Amino acid sequence: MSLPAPSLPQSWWRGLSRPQRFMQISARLLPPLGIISAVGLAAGLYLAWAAPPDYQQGLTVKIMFIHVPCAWLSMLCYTMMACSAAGILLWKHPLAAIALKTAAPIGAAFTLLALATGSIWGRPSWGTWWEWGDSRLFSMFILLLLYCGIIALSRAFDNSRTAAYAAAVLTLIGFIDIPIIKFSVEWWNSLHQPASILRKGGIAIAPAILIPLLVMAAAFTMLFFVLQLLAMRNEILRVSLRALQQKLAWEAEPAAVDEPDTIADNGQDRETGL
Amino acid sequence: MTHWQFVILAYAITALVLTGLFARLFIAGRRLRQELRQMEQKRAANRRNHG
Amino acid sequence: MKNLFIRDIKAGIKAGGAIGTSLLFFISVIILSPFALGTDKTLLAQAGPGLLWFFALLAVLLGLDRLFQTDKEDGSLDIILAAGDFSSLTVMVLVKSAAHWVSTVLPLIAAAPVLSLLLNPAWRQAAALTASLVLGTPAITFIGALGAALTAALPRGGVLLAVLVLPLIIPVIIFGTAASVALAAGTALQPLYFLLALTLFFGLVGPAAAALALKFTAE
Amino acid sequence: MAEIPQYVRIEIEGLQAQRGGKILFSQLSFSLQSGQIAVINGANGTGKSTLLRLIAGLYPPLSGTIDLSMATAQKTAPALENKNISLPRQGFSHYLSDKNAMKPQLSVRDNLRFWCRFFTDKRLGAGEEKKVLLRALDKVKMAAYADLPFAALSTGQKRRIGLSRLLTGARPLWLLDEPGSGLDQAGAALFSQICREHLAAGGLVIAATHTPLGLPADISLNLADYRPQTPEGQFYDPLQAG
Repeated sequence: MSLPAPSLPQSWWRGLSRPQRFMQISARLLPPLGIISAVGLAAGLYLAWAAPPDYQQGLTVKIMFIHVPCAWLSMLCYTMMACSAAGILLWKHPLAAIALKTAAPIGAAFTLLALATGSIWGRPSWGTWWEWGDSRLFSMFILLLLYCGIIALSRAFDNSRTAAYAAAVLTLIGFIDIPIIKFSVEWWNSLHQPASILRKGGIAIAPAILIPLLVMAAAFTMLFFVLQLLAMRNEILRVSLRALQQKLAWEAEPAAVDEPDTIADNGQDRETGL
Repeated sequence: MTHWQFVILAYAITALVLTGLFARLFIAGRRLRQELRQMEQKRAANRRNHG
Repeated sequence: MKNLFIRDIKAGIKAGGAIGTSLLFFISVIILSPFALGTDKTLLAQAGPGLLWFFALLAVLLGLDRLFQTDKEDGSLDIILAAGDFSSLTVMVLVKSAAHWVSTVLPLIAAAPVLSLLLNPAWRQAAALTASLVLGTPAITFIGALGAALTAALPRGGVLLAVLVLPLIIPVIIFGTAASVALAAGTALQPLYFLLALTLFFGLVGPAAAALALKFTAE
Repeated sequence: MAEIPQYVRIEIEGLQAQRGGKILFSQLSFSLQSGQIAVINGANGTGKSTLLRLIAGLYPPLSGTIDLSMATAQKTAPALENKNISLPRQGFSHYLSDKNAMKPQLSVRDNLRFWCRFFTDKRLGAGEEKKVLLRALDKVKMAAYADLPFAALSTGQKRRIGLSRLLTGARPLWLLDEPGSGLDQAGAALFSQICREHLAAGGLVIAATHTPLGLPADISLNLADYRPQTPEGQFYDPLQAG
């Protein structure tokens, strides 16, 4: 079956701000993206399986093929969230608000995976599950806390507009603070720990290891976009559903629309209770 | 725990979390679409008898 | 803006609540710590700066979530927001944070030397710790002010404030403790400069972001 | 009270606002000139407070514009000169909500002194400032309570102090949300008197109220007329905005 090449309208960018337009485009993008990420994952897994064990660490080096992509994606996701935060604050873009709200849990998931695989990978050489000496793992943990903060904040408000703005401001402040945190943790690490044994960057990246790594990284990135698009579509459906319920409520009892003017109350006319 | 078991453990956790996330999103999507369709029908029904 | 500073301090002192609780919290938690850590002198001495810094952080955050709530409840926040553009709002947040720092954090710093002597009877440690607290706690107040602005619109924003702000404050804790240790031991003062840099950096970024947050989440 | 620039004008065009997913009013347009008072009435929840908060500049409307302009104070006929200076929206209006914006623990004098300094840009001398405070308190007949803490006052007295805040700084446009709430008969009469003087001095007032204000309204609006009629129109879809 030949997929018709999706002919994107010229007003692609302006049109995108309408959610319906986004739903159509994402509906067209999802199948190919899904296929590419599935194929990529399969190829990556096979290559990882076939890669030679590292002379120093033996088989555990194969964990690198998932740890590094996860770590890379937790950064990529946060950068994308920072861009959508800018989109919210500068252009009040409704899709950016949705993108920020849905990307946070996915980013948190990848960061959690990076932490888990990182600690499993370090387990044999460190002897413990959590090695304070490794500053990268600790910074990753702080990034996870930041993600949880953004998730909590974006769901704490009942008004979606304020929720988006508050989360956007926090994301941008976090974005500025990440390098500072990284630097201070590295500095603190050098104070307490001589160079950590597990110099991840230090492993000579032989081509036999580099190729699977790149394939896995690409596959993971594709998977991230699939998950993000799915999550955004769900969020749009959820908002439309809530809107539809409200419409139904009003249409069901038209009489309630203009409630009688109650002079009885002591004039405390406040727009609360919404 | 031999090295091999660590590798299996790591890949198992990753697979579990990612497929769990994908499944949750996919199922939520279908459920929402279905609920939306029901809502549309109820609204159309309302409009017909309120008509 | 100076009169906002005076008003806040007067209101703070008259209310007596915020200052009292933070100070009492700080003192009681430190006095309790030997029960948790045991009375081994060397351990307490070694853990002293870290403990004091950590509890100072918690005490400051404790009083911060009321920073904008009181103004929001009595209606003056609406008027200040309506009357100000971005730059005057930033100055407003800066002044309010300074007022909070003076009315809530300064008493903590005044109590710090005595408490540090409890844990570790060396004068040098106590002086070093107080100096690092003086330099570092403004950064905590500024970041906390941002957290308070973000959660001002929420009825019970207090807990969320701590969750949001803690990851951002970690560099301050790291350099704060390191600075107090370095000062006491007389080694290189590098962490002290980092601490100062953090305070100045967040002195600008915190209020600006807080002003943005307040303006955008105004209902 | 410091002088208010003559011939001030506010034009509101096609204003639309939403709250909690519901469009409260749309295509709301009116203009108000120096010395005029507009009264907004309407049932609870029709958006009176929202309208005032929009004009005060607390947050942006969905659509529509709010223009404030001030003709230079030539003494020519009231017809406006074309050389209008558009004023920044900040610092042009007093907004009085149902809350009185006073710190309960501080004394009335301290509260009013804070607001007096907040509203006047140039620093007043101590004597000058005392005079302004005294005159403001005198207008609401609360001079005797100057040194009491604000918390010790009754609701009616608190509302009078809330009103006296408007007198501490010269702002042409007064946005009053339920000014009469909590006021007794004498208080309401005092309030009408204050408004009359403000209008006479060339100020403008937009008041949202249930109870009559005791003043002839130049413009009277009922927000219910501006609510979109069809349920479809009333619904605000956050996805479409922006």
